[in-house]
Amino acid sequence: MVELFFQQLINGLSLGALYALIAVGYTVVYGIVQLINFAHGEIFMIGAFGAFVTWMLLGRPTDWSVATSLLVLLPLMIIGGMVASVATAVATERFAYRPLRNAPRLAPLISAIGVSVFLQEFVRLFFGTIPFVGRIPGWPDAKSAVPFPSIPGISGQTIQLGGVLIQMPAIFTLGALAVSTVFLWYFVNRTKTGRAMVATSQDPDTARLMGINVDRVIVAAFAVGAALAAVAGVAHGLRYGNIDFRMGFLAGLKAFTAAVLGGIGNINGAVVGGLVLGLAEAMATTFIPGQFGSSAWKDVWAFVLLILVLVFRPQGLLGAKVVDRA
Amino acid sequence: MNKRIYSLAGVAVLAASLALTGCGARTDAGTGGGSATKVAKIGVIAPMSGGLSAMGLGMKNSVDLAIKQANASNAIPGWKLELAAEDDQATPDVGKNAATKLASDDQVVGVVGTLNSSVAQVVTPVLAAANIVQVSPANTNPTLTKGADPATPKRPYANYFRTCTTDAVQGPFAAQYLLGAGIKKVATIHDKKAYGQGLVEAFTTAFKAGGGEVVAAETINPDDSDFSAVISKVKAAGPAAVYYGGEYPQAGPLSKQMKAAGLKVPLMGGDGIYDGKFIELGGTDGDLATSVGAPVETLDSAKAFVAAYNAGGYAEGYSAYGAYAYDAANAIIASLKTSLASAADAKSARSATVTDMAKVSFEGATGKVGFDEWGDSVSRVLTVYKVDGGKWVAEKTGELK
Amino acid sequence: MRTVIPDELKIQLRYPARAVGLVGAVAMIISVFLPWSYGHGALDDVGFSGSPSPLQLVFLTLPVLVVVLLGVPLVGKAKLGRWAKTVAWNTTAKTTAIASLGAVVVAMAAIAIELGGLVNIEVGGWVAVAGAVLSAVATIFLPDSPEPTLSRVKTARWVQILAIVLVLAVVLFSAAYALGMSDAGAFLVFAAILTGLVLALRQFGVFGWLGNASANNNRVLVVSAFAVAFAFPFTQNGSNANMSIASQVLIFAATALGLNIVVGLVGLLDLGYIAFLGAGAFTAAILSESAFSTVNFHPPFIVTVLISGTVASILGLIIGAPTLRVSGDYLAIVTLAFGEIFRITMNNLDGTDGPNVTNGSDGIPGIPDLNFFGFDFAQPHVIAGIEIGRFANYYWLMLVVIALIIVVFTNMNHSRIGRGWVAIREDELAAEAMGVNTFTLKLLAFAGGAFLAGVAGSVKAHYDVSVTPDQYVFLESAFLLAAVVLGGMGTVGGVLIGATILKLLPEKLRFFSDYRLLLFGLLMILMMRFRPEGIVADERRQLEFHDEDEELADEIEEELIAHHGHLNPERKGFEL
Amino acid sequence: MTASVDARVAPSREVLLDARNVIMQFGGLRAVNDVSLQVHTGEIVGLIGPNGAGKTTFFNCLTGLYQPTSGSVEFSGQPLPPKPRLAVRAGMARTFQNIRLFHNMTAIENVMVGMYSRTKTNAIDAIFRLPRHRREEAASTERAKELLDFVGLTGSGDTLSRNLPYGDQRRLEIARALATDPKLLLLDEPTAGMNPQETRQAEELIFRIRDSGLAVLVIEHDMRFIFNLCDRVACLVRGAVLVEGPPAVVQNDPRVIEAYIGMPATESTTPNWQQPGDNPGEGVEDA
Repeated sequence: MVELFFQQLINGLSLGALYALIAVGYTVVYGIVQLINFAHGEIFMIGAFGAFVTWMLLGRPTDWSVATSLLVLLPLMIIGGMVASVATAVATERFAYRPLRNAPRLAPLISAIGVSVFLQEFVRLFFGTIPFVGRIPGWPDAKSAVPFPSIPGISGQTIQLGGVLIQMPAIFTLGALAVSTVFLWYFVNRTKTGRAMVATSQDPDTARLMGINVDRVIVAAFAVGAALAAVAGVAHGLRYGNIDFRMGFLAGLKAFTAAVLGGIGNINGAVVGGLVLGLAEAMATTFIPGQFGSSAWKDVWAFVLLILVLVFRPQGLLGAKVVDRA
Repeated sequence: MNKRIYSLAGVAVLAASLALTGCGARTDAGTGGGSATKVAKIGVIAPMSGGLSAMGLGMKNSVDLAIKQANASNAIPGWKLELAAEDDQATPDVGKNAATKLASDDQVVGVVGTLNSSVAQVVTPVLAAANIVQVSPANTNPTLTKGADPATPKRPYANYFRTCTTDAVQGPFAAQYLLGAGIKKVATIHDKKAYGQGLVEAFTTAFKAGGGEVVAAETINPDDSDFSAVISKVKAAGPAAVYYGGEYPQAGPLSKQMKAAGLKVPLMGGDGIYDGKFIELGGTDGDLATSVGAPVETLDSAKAFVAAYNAGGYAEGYSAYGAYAYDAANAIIASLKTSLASAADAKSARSATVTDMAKVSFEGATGKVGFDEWGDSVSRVLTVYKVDGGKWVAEKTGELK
Repeated sequence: MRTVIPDELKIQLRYPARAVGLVGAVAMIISVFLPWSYGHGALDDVGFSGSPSPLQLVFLTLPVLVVVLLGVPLVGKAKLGRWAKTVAWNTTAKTTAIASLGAVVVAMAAIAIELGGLVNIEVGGWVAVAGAVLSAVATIFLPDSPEPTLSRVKTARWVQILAIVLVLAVVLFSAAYALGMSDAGAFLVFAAILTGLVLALRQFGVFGWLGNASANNNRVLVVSAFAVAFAFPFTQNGSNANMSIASQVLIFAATALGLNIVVGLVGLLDLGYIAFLGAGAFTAAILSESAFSTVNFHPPFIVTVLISGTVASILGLIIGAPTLRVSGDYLAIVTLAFGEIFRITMNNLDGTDGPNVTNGSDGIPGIPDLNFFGFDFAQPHVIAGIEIGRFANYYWLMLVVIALIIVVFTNMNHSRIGRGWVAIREDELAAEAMGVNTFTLKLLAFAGGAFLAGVAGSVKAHYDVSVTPDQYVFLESAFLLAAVVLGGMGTVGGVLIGATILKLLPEKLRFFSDYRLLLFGLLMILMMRFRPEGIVADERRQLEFHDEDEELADEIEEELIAHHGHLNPERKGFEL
Repeated sequence: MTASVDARVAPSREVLLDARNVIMQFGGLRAVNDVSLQVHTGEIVGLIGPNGAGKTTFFNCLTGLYQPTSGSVEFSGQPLPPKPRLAVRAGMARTFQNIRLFHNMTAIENVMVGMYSRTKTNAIDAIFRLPRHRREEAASTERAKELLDFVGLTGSGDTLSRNLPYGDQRRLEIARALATDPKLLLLDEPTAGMNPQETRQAEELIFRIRDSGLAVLVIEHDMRFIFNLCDRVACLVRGAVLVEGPPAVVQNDPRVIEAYIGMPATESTTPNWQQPGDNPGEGVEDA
């Protein structure tokens, strides 16, 4: 039982790290424009596909040494994923959200649903296709799951700690979260853009008066969120071995739950919320007795947690300020 | 003056249009107007768009092949068969519209489909009301033929038949194989869908009856990608194999994650995982699957089907259910041979086609084709396949007793 | 429609432009009597000369309209009298000409695609193209007409009523005609022609006038609209194929109308609304006499309907009570999560992962048809020599349900409660400070909307024969929302139109079904960007979405006064 | 400093609003510091003070929008209910500093929303158009027209409120507040942005409201307006009552003059008399 507990602890933390990486995107964007970027899950999905495309363009290396894989291949794939997801996120902001900035709050939310469906379908229909020309020979289509490349040194590698088995992709995810958090801290507190983001989130009008280019700050927020989502996309691919066009929907929903759990608008909150949510899911399937402990219920427990938090602690675990959206 | 110009112009136009009357008048250009051969249509209801379109299109093409072959050999003298394919998008609502459309077409005498049991549940009543025979190549839900209560079976729709075997055959065959291989402790996992759940239930009953022990019974969510929680629980129970009820999109990753989490035992499943994509998505050497019929290489009729299909120039592969669809279409054609022979028009032959189905019996692409009193396939020959060197290899063929 | 051509040039060229435009229109008229295609497989067979296909005859209305619009002013302003200024002759001619060009282009594209290449277009097709281009280009050079004042023309009551009935009759026949089409290209061409006609008539000022006429004869409009909808099955000649689609449209529309209360009136975004339809459907299925039902209580359908609605509204309360207190943004996501909880729970209550209530993913099949006091919905009935099949029976039942929902919607909207809802949408804090019980009202909207969806679901269960959890996925909620958004939030007519478009188009354009969702996503983005108030705009909503537009505000106010007279509560809503 | 109960008020008038030692604390910020104030029936009371003195916050404490950190508010001898709409039911109505009409509703609809808490039509009545609905709807329409006439908006009933001139919007807000059938009307800067003529009309309107038997509590910046209008004036500075008394007394109090002339510079540096939640993204800097 103790072993099982620690095993689920590791499972939960690494799953939570994945949620946390995505949740940061929700929280940063919400903090600045008070928009629930419903399509953020899809940005995560596109990050994964971007990394996959990078691997394809590198000539589908499968036999690189561990060192080259970790030091060259993996960073390149992450960068490729970031390029794809940041480009998509920025384009989305430009064409779907920015024109609606002064519209009623319903408008960008509905638009976001449209973006979400559109991106999913776009990947499903056109991945590996050149429009009006046809399929690229040898590329898989994305209508069903696409196998994600194995990275020597990570995929399939495990570490045995007593009775607990830790998979390398889990360590990669947790490590990526740690690095990203440090990077974020530095970005927000030590760079001009980061500080402009904080200023804008607190008072956009004053920030504008102080000469901050609010449009640019908003773009930066979308870009930062997308970059982390791309990291999450790679982590997802390594962890589960395949990616598909629908992977963003549930992950996005969970990540949003994580963001709310930690206190939306609060970056640390997103990280903590993600980890807590991952743990809660893993523990629920192990320690809730009887039929309701089946893993078929784990999503339900996650969402019930969301509702409970909203009722009893709407400001989240770390207590971000909740905006009165009356 | 003006009026004159107008009338002149009018005459000119009239003359011009008469001169161009090379196309004949609307009235006498009928629909081919063939008096010698009458037309009967065989419908197909399957997903031809969306995620499952590969299977649906394979079904459609295979039926098309059967119809072409029948027309070429003049299987039913005086009649020409045509294909009427409708997309169901794998959703009941759309499937129901498709069925309604086919049922209102008087020339439709039979329908091959559907792929999904859930779609069949709304399609069959519509077709039953119109007395149109329906042969499914893929529905495995036992209730479609034996009704709600397995203890007291009652056939709900007399027009419903299927060429695939139900879960009740595949599960026990897998159980016998595992017991025979000396595996006494298994864990079961299914995806909660009709197919997977039925398979696991049938397997569990047979496995326990054979003296085996099911050490863990778990379920997963069909749209999940993270199976770590389930795997941890299963691993703790220490099974010698995992029996999975479901399809390859989940089975492949599940197998991969199992091995990564240190649960290095074979994963076995039904025909839902017998697909190359399973291996691509993570199925590893040693994993097992059962599939209906003998391996294609050993069966002449199967080889003939594959050769004809490949020669047919279809853009899509025949996929998992192509051969069953081909057999289903041929079963309908076999029944039509007697029912259409005496019929004045297609519609009046519908009920006879349903009753004549019971007498159909031939060697099809998947083995012996015939139906029992419930409309289920009589074929009970199955093959166990094993992943070996990244490919499915036939392991054992046998008949379920 | 403003063009960049300078006004002086337009005035100079007005005579030649008119003449060329007329020539082009006449060419289009002639083209109809010439074959458009070489083969016979295109559209509804446009390969004949001298005998136009039905579609070509419908097309004929556009060029004829152009001829009339360009020709009538020629008889002189004096003879026209006040009509010279009442309608926008030139601008309408331009719109119509451009619309004909659009229709011709769609038709030619369809012919080319269906027969394989532009070579299949015969002389008539080219004549039509040439004529359409000619008249479209020429009419652009016509001077703009002033805004039509037709909407202010006073007419006798019987003329108004006659016009309403006529319009509805046209709607009925177009619907029947469009549904009867088997060729996707023909359907598209028909849709293009219809859109063109509608645009032209709007430009002409007919819609303004009709709007007033229908506002003055609200009851006539409503009664005749229902009469037309009721008559629809008689146009189908016993065919089930279209009735099946039509009843699905109605079920979808009924649910969307329920959602419209929540989204359109109160402004709460509910992304899990399909769960309430599902709750109703599952309740009705479990209480039905299906062999797969898991309980032993099978009340008559009337009772089932009420139970289904109640179960759905209780779910609405359960989800609403905790979440309606928090801000609106969260509500969207929480309802989405709730929709997922519902689906997963229905999947799990299968006896393995929970008590057996729903049979899990198998759902509950074999639900018997309804039977009202011996009226068996499964059996076709012959009325007035026309066979009325199973689907028509359900269609009529759904019509009654929709009528009920519309009554609820409209009467609630025009009451103290409706005003409270709109006030909440406008400024929740101010509403609360004015004594409006915002929480209770929001909850009422939530539970009420859920109740209506539950009722629709209970009929859907019997209509569908089988209820499974995978029918109630998020995408369906998104579709419902899209119907509301597309049609026009807060309106009845708009939502009906939106629901019809969203259900009908995919059925008629099946060859396009793989791109359905892609287009759907794109449509949502573009709608929000360019016409967030929807096809039929609710006056208030339009203002909210165009907050800075003062001109529009004045216009709408005028309309409000014109439509509703002034605030006479008796005239709004329906009597029961 | 605690303000004393004004002894000059005739004892025959009963106390309508009785706020005692109200404190409103936001984090480390005390926006309202131990304020006591009474309003009697038929009285017009003015509340003045420099920007950020806590006037509106105090208002919000009175109308149930905020829960005071400590202190008590009684209305008609009953403790004030903690929710705005319950305060309205009890007989307290307000307007807003920055007009908060329902902009896309017509003037008469705005007024009818104000009647919400005084009407009883429920969903069933409305759906089935039962007699109660018809009766109330007719009565409400009638009453709303009267109120529009009363505030001088005769004939503007069908105008969208966003299309009304600024001064009319203020008046409509008052009509909407009157529609709640209050005993006490709280006006938050009713003449802000008005020209002198409109201000005079507003003054006259407030007198008429008082004459119809209501008590009025006004926040205002316009000194002349307030000293003309009010029976009693309280001056709030930095969250506390500085002076309270008849206009003539307050007007000449050197402390008030000092507060207005000497303070603005220091006051403007503490503009945070708002709900802390107004800063949506505050959490971001936490990282």
